[in-house]
Amino acid sequence: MTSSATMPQPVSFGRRLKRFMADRPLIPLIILLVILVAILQVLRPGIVNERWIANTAKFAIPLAILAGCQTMTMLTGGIDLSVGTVATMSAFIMATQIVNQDPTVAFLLAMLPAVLIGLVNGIGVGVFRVHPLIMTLGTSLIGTGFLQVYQRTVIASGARIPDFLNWLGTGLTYGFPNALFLFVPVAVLIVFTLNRTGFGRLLYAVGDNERAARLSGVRYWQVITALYVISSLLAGITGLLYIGLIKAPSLSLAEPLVLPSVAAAVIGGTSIFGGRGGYMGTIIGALILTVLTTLLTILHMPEGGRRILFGFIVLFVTAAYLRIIEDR
Amino acid sequence: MTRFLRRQGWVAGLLALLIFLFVITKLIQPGYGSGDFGSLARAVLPYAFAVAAQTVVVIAGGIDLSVAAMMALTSVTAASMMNGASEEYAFFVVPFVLAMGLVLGALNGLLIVVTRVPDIVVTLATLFVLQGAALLVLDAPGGAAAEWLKASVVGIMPIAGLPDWADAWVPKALVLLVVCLFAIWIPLRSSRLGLSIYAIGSDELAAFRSGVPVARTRIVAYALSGLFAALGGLSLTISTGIGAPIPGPYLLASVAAVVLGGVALGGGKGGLLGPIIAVFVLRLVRTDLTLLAIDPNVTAIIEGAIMVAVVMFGAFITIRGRPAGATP
Amino acid sequence: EGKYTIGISNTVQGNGWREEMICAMKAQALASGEVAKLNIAHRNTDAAGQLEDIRNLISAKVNAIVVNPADPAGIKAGLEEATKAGIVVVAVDQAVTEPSAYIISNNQEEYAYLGAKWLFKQMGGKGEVLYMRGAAGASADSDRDKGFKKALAEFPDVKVAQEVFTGWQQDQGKQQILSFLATGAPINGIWTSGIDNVIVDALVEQQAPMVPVVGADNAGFVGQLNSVKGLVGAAVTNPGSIGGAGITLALQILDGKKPAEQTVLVQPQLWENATDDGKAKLKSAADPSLSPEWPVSISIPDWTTYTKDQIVACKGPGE
Amino acid sequence: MTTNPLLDATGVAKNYGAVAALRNASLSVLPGEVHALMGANGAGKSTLVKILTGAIPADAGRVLIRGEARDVRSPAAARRAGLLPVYQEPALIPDLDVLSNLRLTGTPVEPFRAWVRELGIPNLDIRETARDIPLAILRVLDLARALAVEPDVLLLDEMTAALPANLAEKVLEVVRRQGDSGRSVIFISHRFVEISALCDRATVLRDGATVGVVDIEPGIEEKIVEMMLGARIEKTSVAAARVASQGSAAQDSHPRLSVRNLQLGTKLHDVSFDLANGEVAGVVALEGQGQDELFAALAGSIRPAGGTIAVDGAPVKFSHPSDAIQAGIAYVPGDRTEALAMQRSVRENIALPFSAALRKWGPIRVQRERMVVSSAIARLQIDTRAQGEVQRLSGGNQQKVTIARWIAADARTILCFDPTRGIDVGTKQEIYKLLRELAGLGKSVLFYTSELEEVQRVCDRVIVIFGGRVVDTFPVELADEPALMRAAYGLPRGAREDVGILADVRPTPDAEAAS
Ligand SMILES: Nc1ncnc2c1ncn2[C@@H]1O[C@H](COP(=O)(O)OP(=O)(O)OP(=O)(O)O)[C@@H](O)[C@H]1O
Ligand SMILES: Nc1ncnc2c1ncn2[C@@H]1O[C@H](COP(=O)(O)OP(=O)(O)OP(=O)(O)O)[C@@H](O)[C@H]1O
Ligand SMILES: O[C@@H]1[C@@H](O)[C@H](O)OC[C@H]1O
Ligand SMILES: [Mg+2]
Ligand SMILES: [Mg+2]
Repeated sequence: MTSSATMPQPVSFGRRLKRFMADRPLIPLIILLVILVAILQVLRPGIVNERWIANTAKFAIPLAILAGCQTMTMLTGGIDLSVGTVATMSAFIMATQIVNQDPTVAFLLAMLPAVLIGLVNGIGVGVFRVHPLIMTLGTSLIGTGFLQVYQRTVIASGARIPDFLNWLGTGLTYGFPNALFLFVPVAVLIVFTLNRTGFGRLLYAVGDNERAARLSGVRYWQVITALYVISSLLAGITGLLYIGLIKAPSLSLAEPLVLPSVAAAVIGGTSIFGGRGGYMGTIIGALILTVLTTLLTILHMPEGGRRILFGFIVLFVTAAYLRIIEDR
Repeated sequence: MTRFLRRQGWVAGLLALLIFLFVITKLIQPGYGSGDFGSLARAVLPYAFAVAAQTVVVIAGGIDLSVAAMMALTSVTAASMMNGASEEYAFFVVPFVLAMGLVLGALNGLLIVVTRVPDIVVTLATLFVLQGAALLVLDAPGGAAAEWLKASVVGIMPIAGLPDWADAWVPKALVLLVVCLFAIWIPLRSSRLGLSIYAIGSDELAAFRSGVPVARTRIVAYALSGLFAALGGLSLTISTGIGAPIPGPYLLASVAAVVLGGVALGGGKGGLLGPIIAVFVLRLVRTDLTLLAIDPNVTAIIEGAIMVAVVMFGAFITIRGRPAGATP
Repeated sequence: EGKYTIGISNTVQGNGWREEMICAMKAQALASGEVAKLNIAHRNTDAAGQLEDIRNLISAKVNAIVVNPADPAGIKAGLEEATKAGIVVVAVDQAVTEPSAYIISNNQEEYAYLGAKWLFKQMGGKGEVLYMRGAAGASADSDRDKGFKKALAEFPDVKVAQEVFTGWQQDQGKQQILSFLATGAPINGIWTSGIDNVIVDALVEQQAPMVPVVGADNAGFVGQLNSVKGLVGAAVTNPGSIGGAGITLALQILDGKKPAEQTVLVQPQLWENATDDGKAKLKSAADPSLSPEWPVSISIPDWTTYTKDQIVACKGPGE
Repeated sequence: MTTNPLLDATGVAKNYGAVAALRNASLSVLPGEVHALMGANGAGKSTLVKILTGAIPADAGRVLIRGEARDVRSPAAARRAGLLPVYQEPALIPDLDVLSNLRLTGTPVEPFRAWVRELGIPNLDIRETARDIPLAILRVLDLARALAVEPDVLLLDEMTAALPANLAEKVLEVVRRQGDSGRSVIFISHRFVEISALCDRATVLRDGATVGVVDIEPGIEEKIVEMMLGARIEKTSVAAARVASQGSAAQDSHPRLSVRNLQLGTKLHDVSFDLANGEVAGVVALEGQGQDELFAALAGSIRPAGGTIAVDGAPVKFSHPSDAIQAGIAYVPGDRTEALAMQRSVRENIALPFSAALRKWGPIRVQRERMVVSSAIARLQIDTRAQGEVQRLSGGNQQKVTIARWIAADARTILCFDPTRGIDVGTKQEIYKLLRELAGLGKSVLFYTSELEEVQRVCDRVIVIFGGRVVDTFPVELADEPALMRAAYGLPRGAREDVGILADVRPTPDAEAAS
């Protein structure tokens, strides 16, 4: 054993930098994003133009909304792996029901499974205390099964993408993607909810310290149930946006976005342990991932290499955050 | 006897369920015989190894999201090494691939211990890395397997002294499974190392105070998981004769069977037998639905529903069984 | 009433071509009057999953199995077991390595060669081509790769800008083309393995330069070739109704009429919109009443006997 | 002394953030000695045991084993050095059976069985899972497991606290014999009976420092109590504490809180008392006498098995803390980490109860919240330089936040569970003053404290709990520390003259051993 005296020591530059970063977690993220864009521009001069930016935004938006679901659930120490299935279901149901139904009815039918899955997730996690990972994997398995069965029944009736979703998914207004008309309000709403509403407070509180929240009179199951329903609704809406972008309804439409949505939230500084993080970071996380994908395509990086890099980035960023946050 | 029932009640119940399912199967398809049982055993093989891989880490209080990716990587590695190679070369390939699983698994554990990033994030990251590596090894399904390896899961195991009619019910695949799993598991379970794995999952602090090297044990648990996953990957290559770089449904299936098999996700409880029986149950459900000519997609719903219902039921019992006055 | 039970195994779900294939199988089984029951395993899975499905079909004691293989070699063991159990095995659409199995398929190598050669000519024999393949590892895909490479060898100045696997999924193909267009890399032509209408959609939506596109005879794409301004392209026939032909072949074998060859190949045709002759063929082939992802060739002469209503209704015996 | 100490620790220090668990502890144990380690709750006894056995690292200090400097970094290393602890908390792995627990630690089975029999459990089933074994038996098994490897130094942390009389008796016998056979035992207990029956010497800790080593001999108990309490024993003044409480004497017809025959498993038996409006009632008890459960039940955290609680004369039933909050009862736990969302701001933590109800989930009225929160902060003089995250606040300021929350929420009844644990003298004074002020405003406070001197400073009345029962109720005038101490140990009031503290409430099991 060594004896040590605690002496006030001059704070090193490294430590000051670290503390600075810890206090403003968005700054390192923005720097990373700018670096990636700069590399892109160097590799292919002229690529970073108005059209590229609009395109990047278009692809980042669905990812960012799903990552919003992850951000909110992760704040409570959970995770929602059913968002991909929910988004796919809403998209698929919308595209097939619109053929014979009134748009409002089709929309309501499309959001129905979202509400149901969210409710089941919320009750499972909030009341029965099932691990969120298991719960949401389970419901997504069930949802996929239903979708596949449903698909068999609508084979003959065909599918159509409503014009409005078309407009929303791919249209541009003054060079800006129309998807922003959906995204900006959603983002503002999420940020406002997290920072300025009682519900947002409770998400953080429950994730930071469930006991403390309980002692303050918070009923855990209420918060969690509402959370998973909201997460599912957001996922459903993302599905509608995404089908407007991709225009090819299928049974696995949004599935490829699920793990990246978790990664975007993690990279954006939301802790998987709960209680820490925010949506602004997540949005930048989603942009970073989208730009990174483009970069890897341009580099002719084979799919295998991309995934390897992707994995390492997620691990590295999480570990780095842990270090920054731990010893301040 | 009562203690046996209390402790093994879940497993006994599962076994009863399995027997019940066999009876149902025989009723649906009176011609269901030993050959069909052999098919079942072959179908079970990769799932069983995946579940074993998951079980070990869950008992140790963790989770491994990378099992399916690990299986894909080991499968393509084995298949591409054996492609065009001699039959004898496979004698080298098998231990090589198993060692690879062991080392990569240990690396998972090491990353968890060293970075202190939660296991779920670390294994999510390695999921991407291993998937990427698999795609680098083979960008499309392909490769080959040695004939003697393929033969090792086909047909029955002649056992001296056993009458032919009984021997017909001993498929090689089952023997392989029992030998590989239980030859590792049974001695391990009662060894100091095995007990340590249970101990860190049951109560990490008490384990540490009992002198268990917690970090080392965690690494070993993940290494074992890697080894089982490699066996799973090999079994895929052996049964299909090729390697496929895109992971199959084994992650979800492994978590489902672990839960269904009575292994508590919190760690410390359960064994390997329950999850293995659970795998048989889930595979046999699929068989039965095929025999009934029911849409196989319904199986996905049923598997998901079984998983969610079982977890909720387990949670329900725990909540009910909590002694009065205990704080939740 | 029919006397046979036929098992079906397919591993790509949600793709219009495969849906038509399944409907053709059902319609043909019904029209033949010889089938009592179909036992269909139709889901997204890989060779290992298909093996399990095939073995379950064996346990179900079907008389024949019609399979669209996920991988030619990966399901060999299962097909061999089926033959040993006295079950007739017919592979449709793609080849398998199991020698006891019968195969009825489009000539996939020729399919790709025809289209690619036409495309490269359209590109003036030079430039960058975007090569959008099917499902990695499927034999239709590797056979088509042979045809594509054969054509490529004939045009040394044509380069592959990027090679991607769509997995024969519309949404994947769409995501891939969109993210490719987003990089701003220039291309001169696109060859796609039957995921075609979404590619044209993407070019239109992104206001990207229209380059020649070669796809299959899917209803949507055929319609686009007739209507999209500035689109030059060709549809190479690849009937999903080959599924119905598979049923017919299986029934013939069950009835004791074995074909002379183990493998029956259907020869593809090319319909392009660069010449008047081609345009006329496209016009007459177009069928806007079909789902855009369904191939317009909904029947194969000599092999299928159902009506259009029957295949569109998609009902099998007993349904 | 001619013999060299078997174990010799000096200058041991350990900080948990701002809390100094140990400042300067020393301990020297001779071969063949049963050595008591004594000190009030929180003095640092358990921390010292954990450091000596490698369960936690020390910040400073030197440990010699048989005269050699040893760096014991893990429990496994301690084992190798011949040191074996039985910690205050059971250390058997709950999901393993006894036999597996033995294998895990490499404990020989036969000696273990022999010790178990010796310790008064004739028919143990070693295939039983630890989780299913009652706590008392588990403690004994823990001890038997330690004994079975014949350690040089056995460290027993409150080994007998959870044992019924018959088992405790056996344990004492066995421990005594350890000493006789030349091994050493470090024995922690709050029971003087046991200490005097068993131990040769005692080291006394106070506030993390060793304040003395004494030989155990008749009459030494008073001296040990004195050492444990330190200078504080002189300081208490009944009159001083009452000054602030003048205004609170008026009693209404209904008490604020009325508890009758509260029952909770083995933890609470027939607990009854009243809490008046404007009253600060103290609760005094040794660790683990049921006070935790009492507070939890009143706070709605756990449901009592029997009895009634009435607020302002109306009976209430709580199924969740929010019910208690609804009834105006707020709970301030002793452990700040239990009450605070550490990564959130001071403001959010104080305002947390505002958002709890479903109808309060909407937009927050920021201006109003800021006002309410600021006034609570000002009231408690919280140092807000680091208010962005509560975890950056000093311990004292964190504790103030937990109280400020309920001032802001205007709770009428506050349950304070040891609120001054681990905070400095100045802040403590502020908290005392605050509690008195609250009482002055007509609020009622139930105040559990582990520091007896606080009683005189804060309370109007003291309720003493022992073994889950209210054993005495003191007016504050009579509640000097020695009196409270005795009452807390379950001794009848005024028994001081008889046999000193040794007058146990239970029949003494070790009369012969002591003689
Ligand atoms: N992990 C910890 N984090 C913060 N503070 C701690 C921790 N462990 C102990 N302490 C504090 O250190 C001090 C000494 O605690 P310790 O458990 O050693 O006391 P003790 O003498 O054993 O008391 P008791 O008689 O109640 O068992 C207490 O103030 C306690 O609150
Ligand atoms: N990481 C930090 N960043 C900013 N301010 C801090 C930080 N840590 C402490 N402070 C401020 O410095 C003050 C002194 O902190 P310190 O922990 O030394 O208090 P203390 O003297 O131990 O008080 P107490 O007795 O209440 O625990 C705190 O009140 C806090 O506001
Ligand atoms: O053209 C493709 C067909 O041949 C394949 O097998 O399935 C999907 C189709 O798009
Ligand atoms: Mg301090
Ligand atoms: Mg202690």
